[in-house]
Amino acid sequence: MGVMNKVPVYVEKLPGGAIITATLDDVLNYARASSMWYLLFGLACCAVELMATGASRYDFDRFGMFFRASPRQSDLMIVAGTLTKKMAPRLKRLYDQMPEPKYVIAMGGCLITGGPFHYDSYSVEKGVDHIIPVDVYIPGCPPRPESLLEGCIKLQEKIKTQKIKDWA
Amino acid sequence: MSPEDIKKIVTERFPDKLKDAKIIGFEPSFIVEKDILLEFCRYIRDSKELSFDLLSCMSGADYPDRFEVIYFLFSFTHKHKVSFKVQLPKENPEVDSLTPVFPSANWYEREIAELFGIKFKNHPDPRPLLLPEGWDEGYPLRKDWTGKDFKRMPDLK
Amino acid sequence: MNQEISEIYTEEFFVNMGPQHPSTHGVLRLLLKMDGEVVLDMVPHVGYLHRSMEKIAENRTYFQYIPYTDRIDYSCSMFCNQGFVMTVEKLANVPVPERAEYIRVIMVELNRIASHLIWLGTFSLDLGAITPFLYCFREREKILDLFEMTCGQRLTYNYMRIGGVSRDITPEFIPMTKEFVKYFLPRVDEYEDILTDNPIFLSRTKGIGILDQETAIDNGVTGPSLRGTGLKWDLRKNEPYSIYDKFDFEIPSGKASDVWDRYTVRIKEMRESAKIVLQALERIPEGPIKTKTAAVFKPPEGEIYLRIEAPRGEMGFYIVSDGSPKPYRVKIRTGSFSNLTVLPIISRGWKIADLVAIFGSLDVVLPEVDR
Amino acid sequence: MFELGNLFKNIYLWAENLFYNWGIPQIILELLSMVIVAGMIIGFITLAVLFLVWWERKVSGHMQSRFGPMRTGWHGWLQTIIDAIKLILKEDTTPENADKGGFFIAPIIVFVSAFMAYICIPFGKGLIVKDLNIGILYIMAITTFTVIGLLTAGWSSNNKYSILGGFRSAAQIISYEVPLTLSVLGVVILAQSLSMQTITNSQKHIWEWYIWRQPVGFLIYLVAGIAEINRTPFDIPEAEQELVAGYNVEYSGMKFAMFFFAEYTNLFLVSAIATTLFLGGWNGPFLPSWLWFFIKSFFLVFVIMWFKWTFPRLRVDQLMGFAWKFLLPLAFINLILTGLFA
Repeated sequence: MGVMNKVPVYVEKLPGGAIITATLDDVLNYARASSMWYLLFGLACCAVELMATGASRYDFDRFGMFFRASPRQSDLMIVAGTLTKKMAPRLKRLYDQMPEPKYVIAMGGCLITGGPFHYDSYSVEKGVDHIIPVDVYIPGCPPRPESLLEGCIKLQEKIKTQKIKDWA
Repeated sequence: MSPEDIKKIVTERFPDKLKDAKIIGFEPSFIVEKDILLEFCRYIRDSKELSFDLLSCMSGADYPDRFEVIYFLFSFTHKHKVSFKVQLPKENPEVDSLTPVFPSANWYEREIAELFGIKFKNHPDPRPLLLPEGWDEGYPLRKDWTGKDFKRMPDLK
Repeated sequence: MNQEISEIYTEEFFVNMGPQHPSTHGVLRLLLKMDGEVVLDMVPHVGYLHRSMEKIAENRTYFQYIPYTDRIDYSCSMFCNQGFVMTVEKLANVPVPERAEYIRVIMVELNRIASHLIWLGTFSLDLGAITPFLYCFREREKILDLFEMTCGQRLTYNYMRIGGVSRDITPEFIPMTKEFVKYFLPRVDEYEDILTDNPIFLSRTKGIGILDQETAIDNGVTGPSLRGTGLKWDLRKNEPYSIYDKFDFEIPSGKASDVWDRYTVRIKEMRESAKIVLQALERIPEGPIKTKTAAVFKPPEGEIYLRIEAPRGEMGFYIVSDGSPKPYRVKIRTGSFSNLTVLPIISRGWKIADLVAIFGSLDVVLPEVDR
Repeated sequence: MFELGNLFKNIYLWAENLFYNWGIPQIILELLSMVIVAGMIIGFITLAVLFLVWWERKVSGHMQSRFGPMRTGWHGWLQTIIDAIKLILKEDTTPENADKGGFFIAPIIVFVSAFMAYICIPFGKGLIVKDLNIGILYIMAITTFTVIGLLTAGWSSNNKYSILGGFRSAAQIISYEVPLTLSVLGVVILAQSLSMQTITNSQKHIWEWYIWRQPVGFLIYLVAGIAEINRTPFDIPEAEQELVAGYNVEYSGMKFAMFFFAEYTNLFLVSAIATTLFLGGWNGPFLPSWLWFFIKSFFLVFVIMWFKWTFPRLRVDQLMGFAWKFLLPLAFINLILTGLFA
């Protein structure tokens, strides 16, 4: 696919090509941002808030987000809860199983620094970014559903800045 | 049956093997010598007037001079309770497994064995329970334990 | 012909269910030995959420540890709060004002309803019915509104204090709670309409996963799963703590000790909890909400073990105090820990779909198991 | 009345005339029209599926006191198109230990078998691609190909969950095929034809609909049809809580989209056949025939969705027991009674 990936770069050099790539950027980014299927990855307390966000009052489905149980079919991994050292290799594996493009939201204090379990804990991984790259951090213990939605909107904004020519 | 009655029955059966302890909320409490632990448990389970059938909880504790394993038992038949502990030396702590007598001791013993390093003899399934696979940093619930990225919370004055 | 048939043989195979699987309610890993669809044997692997709660307790003051108890079981935080502060109060002989006790009972019983609603939702999801899950969460949000009004949090409340509660209920709380109960009881009927009389639901739950009383007691099963076997054992009634002896309520119990009985027991418990909340709202007295405790709180030396009736079985705290501001040792006994040990015994020989139903009916929450 | 059938017929006649005048052989016109019709069918199915997925999400949302997609266009009507674009752009992964050939071909088999059945569906007066005289038999035969695709998918993924899902779906579809066919036979006896167009023509008025003479047959068809397309309460091959995602657990991107697509194509197919056989097909007063057809089919689709969001899921052995112990004898009794009194 090496040649295919270079195509946008060449197209942009044509007269008027920038308009084509920019329009494509917009359409593709809009599609990616509006259809984030998240992997069900509840670990601890935040998982209940994640469930609540998917349920009636907050309703993830409004944003076109619904959960898939299989990592192969999901675009977004909302890691919700405390990551322990025992769980970390499994998290890495699931992340590797997800097809590109993939995004990660770290939900809750435990995934940012270890949160309340930073000190005195022998089994908690102090931050999920030791294991996988993270796009959006949502602080809180646990974050309210509103914060989670805000985090998803932030991620959508981030996705919308992607450029097709950067694929190469 | 009141705590005093239980205490009387048990002390009559096992004279000078039991010492008094004090655990609020689960009276009577004893310190049982570890070599009669299995016999003691079989007795209080099978005896008609005691018939303790529920091992409610088991805990370990690390003291400067000894380890303790604490048992909390309850009887659904007579609605009375008892708690007792065994004291183990710091070096090579070892005690009989209660799993053959009370099946619910299984996981508690696995947990205590893993976190305190107390060995349970004749345990049917002595695998680790909670810690990650390949854990080699010792027994984390011991008071003197310290690990690689283990940080104590600084005291705020 | 016979030759050919004898060449056909089946083979057992192993399936690794979890730690990330939609029906393990978190991070349980079950290693299943299967013959086709039938579960021959299984080994549960836990510890994927082991957060060293007990080690942390040894380096926190009693006040500092209350927020941690929230996270022992996030779906019934109030109970963990209550269990811990009651144990410390008894150890240090701190009296609790009556109003605080009433507030605690109201909060705890509302939390029991919320916790059972999470259970009902996920359980119906396990059986493939998706809509009841959303209905349950709709009602749960209303309870969370009440909590949020009182303590400012939706999930981890950190509400109870040694000697009382952190803040008084607002004036709107009582009418709003009454309104909620009035709204909620017909909703329970609605759940029953959609599940209880549904022939598919019946065929998935009746006679499945029978847990006889002896096995249950041997393995330390408590809570609704034990009551499902027909034993009317509830600490609120049999060993009344707090002020439960002042209320009039029933202990529901089952007969056949199958998945269905564990389901009905919890449905009835929600109604009973609503009843307790109403009674407590009627009788709540005026007065202080907290006994003043020393700024550096030091309970006397001693050991204590106290149990309360949480939605998933008995929750007990064993605290050793050496007279310093920090506990020497804290051991937390939780219902799920023992309830999970019984899963391999009662799910042997059932199909994988039944395993999911049985596991759902035991209502195991993994942070309680791993702590 | 605006009848699409007449329009297409006139276009075809005009083209025939044109080709004749230009002296182009007839065969080219035949080929060309085949390609165009196939394209139209694909286009129609795509539109229908895009609509159905969106509709399913809206229906489920409103049943569960929420909204469903809201952000993409008016009430999220663009949502499925957006999903499709995203799925096309996803990385297409193949597990390392998978059977590469089978893994590649399985979604194609499933998709094509679902699509081919549409040839014999009368969408309106004169709106049928090919009115085979064994139409219903052809549909029954071609839809069964799905099971080969699902089994291939389950096997070639080299995943235990997917193989369990594949076997479940094979067992389920083969079992329910029998009562399904038997329930269809009742209608065939009454209409004395296997052709879909003839069956439709024999139910001109509402009192002639076969649902009144074959109520049991209709119910058997609906239940078995829901089982055929793996929807709740019979969705055990992809039971999320047991098998994660069943046979398609390892599929991503476009291949997964094809399974998804085939599922909804089949959903509409089952409703369309039920409409033709039992609800009078495109017959109806005042409105154009194709509109009547869609109104009836989409109503049935709605009923099937309603089932999905209401019922729990059956267990695999209960499902089999239901097919063999209850539906099959009932279908036989129904068939015998129909034969006696027809």
